[in-house]
Amino acid sequence: MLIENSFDVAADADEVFAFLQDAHNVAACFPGAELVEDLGADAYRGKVKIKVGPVTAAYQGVAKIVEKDATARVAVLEADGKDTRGAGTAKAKATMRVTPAGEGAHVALETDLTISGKLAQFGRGIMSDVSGRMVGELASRVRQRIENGGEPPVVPVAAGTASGTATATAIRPVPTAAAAPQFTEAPPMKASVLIRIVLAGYLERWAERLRKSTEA
Amino acid sequence: MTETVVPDAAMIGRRMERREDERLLTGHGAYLDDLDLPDALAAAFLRSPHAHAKILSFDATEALALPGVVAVYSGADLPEIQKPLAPKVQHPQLRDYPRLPMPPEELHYVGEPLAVVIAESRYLAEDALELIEVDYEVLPAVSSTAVAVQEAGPKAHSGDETNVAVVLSQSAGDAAKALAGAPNVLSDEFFVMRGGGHSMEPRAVAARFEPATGQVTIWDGTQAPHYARQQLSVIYEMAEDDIRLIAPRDVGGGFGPKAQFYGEEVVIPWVAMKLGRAVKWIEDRQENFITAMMERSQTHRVEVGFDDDGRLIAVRDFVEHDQGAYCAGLQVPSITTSTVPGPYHVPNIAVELKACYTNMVPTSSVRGAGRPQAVFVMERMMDRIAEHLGLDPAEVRRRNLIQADEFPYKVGIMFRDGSPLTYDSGDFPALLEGTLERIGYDEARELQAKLRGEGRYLGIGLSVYVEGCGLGPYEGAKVRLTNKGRILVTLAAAGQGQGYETVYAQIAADGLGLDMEHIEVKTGDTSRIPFGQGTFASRITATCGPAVMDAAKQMRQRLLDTAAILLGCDASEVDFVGDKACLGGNLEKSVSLQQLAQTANIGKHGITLPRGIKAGLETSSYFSPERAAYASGAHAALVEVDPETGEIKILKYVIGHDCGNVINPMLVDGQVLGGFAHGIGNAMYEEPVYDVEGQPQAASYLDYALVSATEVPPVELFHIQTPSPLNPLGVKGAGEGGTIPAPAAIANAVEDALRPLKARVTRAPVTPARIVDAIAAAETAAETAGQN
Amino acid sequence: MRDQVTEFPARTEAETHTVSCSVNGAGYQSAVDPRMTLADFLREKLRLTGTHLGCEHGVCGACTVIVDGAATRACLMLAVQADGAAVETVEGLASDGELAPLQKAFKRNHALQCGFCTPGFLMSVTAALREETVTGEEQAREVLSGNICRCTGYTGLVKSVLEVAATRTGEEPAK
Amino acid sequence: MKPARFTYHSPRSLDEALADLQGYGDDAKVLAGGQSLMPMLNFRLASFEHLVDVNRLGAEYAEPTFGDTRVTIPLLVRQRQLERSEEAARLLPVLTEALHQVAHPQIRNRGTICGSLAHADPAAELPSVLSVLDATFTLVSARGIREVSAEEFFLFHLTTSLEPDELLLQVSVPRPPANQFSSFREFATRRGDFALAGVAAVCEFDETGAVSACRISAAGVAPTPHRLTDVEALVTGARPGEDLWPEVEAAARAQVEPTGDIHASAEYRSRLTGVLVKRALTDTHEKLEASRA
Repeated sequence: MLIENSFDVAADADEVFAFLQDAHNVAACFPGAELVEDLGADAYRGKVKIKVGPVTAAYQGVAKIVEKDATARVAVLEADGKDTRGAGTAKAKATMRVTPAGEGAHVALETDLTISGKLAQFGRGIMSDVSGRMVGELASRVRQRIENGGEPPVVPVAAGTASGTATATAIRPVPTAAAAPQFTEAPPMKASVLIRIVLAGYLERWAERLRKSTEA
Repeated sequence: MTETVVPDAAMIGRRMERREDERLLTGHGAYLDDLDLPDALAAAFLRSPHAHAKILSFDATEALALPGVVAVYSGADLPEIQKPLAPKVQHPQLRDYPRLPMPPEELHYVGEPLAVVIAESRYLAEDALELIEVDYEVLPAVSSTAVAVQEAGPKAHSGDETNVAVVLSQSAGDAAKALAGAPNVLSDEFFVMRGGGHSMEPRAVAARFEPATGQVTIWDGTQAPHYARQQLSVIYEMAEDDIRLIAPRDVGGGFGPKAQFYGEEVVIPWVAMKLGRAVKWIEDRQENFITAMMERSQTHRVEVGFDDDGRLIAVRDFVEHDQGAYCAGLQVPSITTSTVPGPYHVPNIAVELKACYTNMVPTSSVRGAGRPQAVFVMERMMDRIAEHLGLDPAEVRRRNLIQADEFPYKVGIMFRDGSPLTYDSGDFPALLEGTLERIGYDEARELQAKLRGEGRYLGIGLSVYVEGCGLGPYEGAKVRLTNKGRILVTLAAAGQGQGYETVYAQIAADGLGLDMEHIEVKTGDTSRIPFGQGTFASRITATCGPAVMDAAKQMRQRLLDTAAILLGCDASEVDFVGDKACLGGNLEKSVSLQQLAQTANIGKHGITLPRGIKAGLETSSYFSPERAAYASGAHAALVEVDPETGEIKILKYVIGHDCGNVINPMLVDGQVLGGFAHGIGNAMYEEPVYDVEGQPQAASYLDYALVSATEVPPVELFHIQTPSPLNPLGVKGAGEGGTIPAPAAIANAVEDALRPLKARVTRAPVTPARIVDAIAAAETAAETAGQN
Repeated sequence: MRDQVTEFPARTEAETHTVSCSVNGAGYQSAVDPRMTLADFLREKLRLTGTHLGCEHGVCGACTVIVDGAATRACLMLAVQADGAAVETVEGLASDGELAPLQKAFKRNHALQCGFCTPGFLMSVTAALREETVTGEEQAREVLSGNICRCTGYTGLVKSVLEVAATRTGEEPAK
Repeated sequence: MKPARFTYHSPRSLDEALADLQGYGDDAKVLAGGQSLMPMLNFRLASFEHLVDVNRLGAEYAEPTFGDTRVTIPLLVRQRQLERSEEAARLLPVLTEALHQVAHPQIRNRGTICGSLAHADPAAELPSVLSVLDATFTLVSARGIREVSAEEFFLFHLTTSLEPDELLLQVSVPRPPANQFSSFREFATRRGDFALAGVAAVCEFDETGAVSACRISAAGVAPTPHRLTDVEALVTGARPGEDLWPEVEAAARAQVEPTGDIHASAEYRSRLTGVLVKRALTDTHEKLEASRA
């Protein structure tokens, strides 16, 4: 499965290429990836966890930069891992090509991904979406990190992670509770009380009020 | 339903309810996993996740440490049984690669077993599978015949120079010359997809070793128990009598894949012997999807030459056949090559088939076995000839059909049984005309024309076929009077739902002149009858039937002779009334079956037998047909296609079927209708897709569509009976005829419907998405043509 | 009974739960591994082997049983979830050796061949005919569509559903 | 095909359930109807340290309520139960229509509405239907409660905005106005299969028979239920009819980017979406006409 992705970064092409040469940087940007050991000679032992809803696969293996051309700004990375529960393997060959583009740089990423075993057999076409999304996330984090400098935001390992959106909607404390909930302790309020309220239509009315107030 | 022409038949030809049903309806069937083996350990196989890989290292330390795990064996741990599982049907030029039960070094398809875990339960065995560490070197995989035939492409077996296992050729006349001189020549390329057997009960094996007797008892959900035992006796280097192989009384469907012999069948009994414990392996559906043998995948490049009246002059067909990772047998490609000419006069024919190794699960017979592909190709071309000449497709067929007075008809090529392809009997025109009449062909054509005006797309598809069946070498039966005075008919053949307990009791009843209630039928146990072949190729009725009839007739004579001596009369004066042999129909002067058993079988300790009585009321018979018989049939489908969604609605379907004489019409109808549903699956739904890496992509019923009651249309079924002259019952096979022509009939109907849109159907199954894509392609082609 | 959750222990090795349920009217109690499916429970613990496993992912329907009146895939339910439930299986359909009308119809119409899928069909149709009246062939096929049969081509099954449904017309649907 | 080991929890109250979820976090999975989860467990595509079976939370979570302004479906309402509810058929006919097409009765008997939504298979019927019904998803955890819309709830294949400690407590939809008509159209390989594409449409019509408001969502053509906003804009203010369809189909095709897979090409799925939009809109319009006749 070939996944093509390209993006622009507001930084010098050589700087971007240098960034991508550092496996630590790439691992930090790759969703669900973790570098375990530097094996030397551009080889690393690492882990990648893929999670799509209830389906998870955790791959362990070795990634190696097999080709590096600083002049042409092309690098090829090969990674080979197997699922820790014996359910299959994953293999990726990623070719990165950085070219100057105006003020900044254009990164073309071509990933040839091969998944074997159960995940490949039950994908119902999902795996290509999942892989596309993972590479897409990698791209956006690379850009973010180069442009902003420093550490990338802490993101959970899941592909299709929920957190970004979830944090956008505020968790309301239990409506009847006057005080702010104490999350460190046991639940601040019996949820059953809350639910009885919900079922009694309280929340419905409450939500309606909210809606009206936002419309107003 | 026409009555049988077998003379003096009381039971043969009668619609009898089945004896098997009561237990199956009440949940008391005895399928392998239902058998009481209270101490049995469970087995689970570790299978290759790669289509082609070398095993670099294997470590089961963690798995072995898991509580409840009894043993883990890799292929390398069991070197004594790593012997080739021989191809069922061979060829002198076959470049064979040994198919080992659990290859210790190189694996050649996803799902190939490489280790087995034995544990206290299947749950624990599967836990242990996750703990086995294997390192693989992944090798390039051959994922289609298209890849296989590329000279520079990957090779299914490392180090090989070609993927072609063997080239099979058949010819009569001079097709090349005839094509060159033909006034009309059409050609096309057709692809038929793989498809599986999908018996509702997957495969299963259990075994227990009896140290006291040195015998191993094996329960195996196989279609061919004697064949399996023969293989095991060679691999284990054990006498065949020390291996008792039992196909359980109830096996949940076969359809071909269970007639093959697999590594699991070698490993499980061996491990049971090693451990001194009963061991049971029940294949789950996940395994079944990737390891049970499949069939069908072929690419045909066909050319037909014909005169201006649509009469065939020559057919030339180049076939690429997907053999899978190993050659489990050449029966399927071989049958394909001889099925191409079908029911038609083909003066010149040449078929060349390349059987190719690929890194997918090996192929072998699945209901239809090489025939649906050949019929698909020939019947698609019949329609193309009609289209080319502006003739009616039914008329083109009429002009080419072999006539009823031409039998026996020598086609000029060979059949897979080793004899010249010679149709024994049939009436193809009657089948075609009967089918046309019942589908209301002329009215359907009128309706089609009318609805086209309204933007609706009706199509009619026809398909006529001939099916070689009832193959040799032989099948046998034993008939015995038991000590309790009942007749026991023992067959080597094992059933998977065909109703053997009923059908063979019917035949035996006629042979014996006894009521069925005195007769019992036992099947599929190598300890009960020494020789047998197995249930495949729609062969049992035509081989086992005559054997049962003969053994039953012999037994009748033995019983009457014995009774005559006891009654002091001539055997010709004795006949049965109920379970008594009576002199002149007089119950006062009779001996019961039980008394006959008492006299001739049980005897009196040390006392001389009454004068003239022969000991041991047991007979046996083996029937060997001189060559295959040929069943035939015609299908007609009326469909409506929605060009927007590609949906195919089958509005009417007619099947004309000829399997010679019919033993039990209800069961024959069941065989045909069941086969038809399978055919609809092949025509429209079933696709075990593999990706370019050789990974199966449709390995569950969420992605692999088996037809349910809503997909199978009502069918009008009629029979004609042209008895086979090749066996005394005049019977032929009925198990596959429903399947064989269905993909062709549906594809013909769909293309017929879409003719105004010029969309082509070149592939089975034809799916909604492919229909819409084909319509779009035709539109694009028309636009391009318009621009030029 | 569920343990009081005061802390959150790691998974235990041999955790078992007690299941008490009625199967075909008889009471059973058994300790089970929570991951055991209802189908395996019926087959292995109770030795009611009429419930068959054909796919273990809910499509083929061979394992269909009736749980508290509703046709259910026994492969997609845990045995622990059947605690307190009334389960009906194929073994309970015939009474005193007399086949139920649906079973008789299956036999009469050759609605089974290998018989492996048959228990599932019987249970699905039994539940459906209690719930609704089936009048036409199309509806009969709908009722059958949640089960797969590879042998018969469904003709005998459709006929059986229609025949039995016809005798039920006007009858009060069972609770 | 046997599930891996897990610790089983069968909380008898919502508090217990939420405490379990909070305690076990990512290691726990909620088991409701189980008709999607159990196959994954059997295949060992998924495995969890802890399963929190919510089926015994209590009868109050097992009945839908048809309130004056909203219809509320708590987490234990089975699909079959709602499919057979006359009240639901009257108020939310599109839901009933779609439920008929979810797998088979044996699955719907056990499968829950909320479970199917939380599973978030984009090819499933319910996510797109609840999208067009303007549903509100109530997510509850020991930390509190929050409400999100369908757009906020469905994030990706099998992925929702539910945090590991959260439970989809209920889904509720506004009671539809009298001038609302709806339709669900899908096309699947076989009856009961996942759709190659599906379309749910809800339209409100004005006096003249023109669409005054509408929501249209496609299933099976994107990683989440996919709102066809361009089509909605096109249809709003128009009277559904022959002249509108070419534009509608084109807009629908343009707004989806499905993935091709072994069942159908991407191109086919796009075309099919267009066709189904047309058919669903025709159907809503016919329902309007029927109501006026």
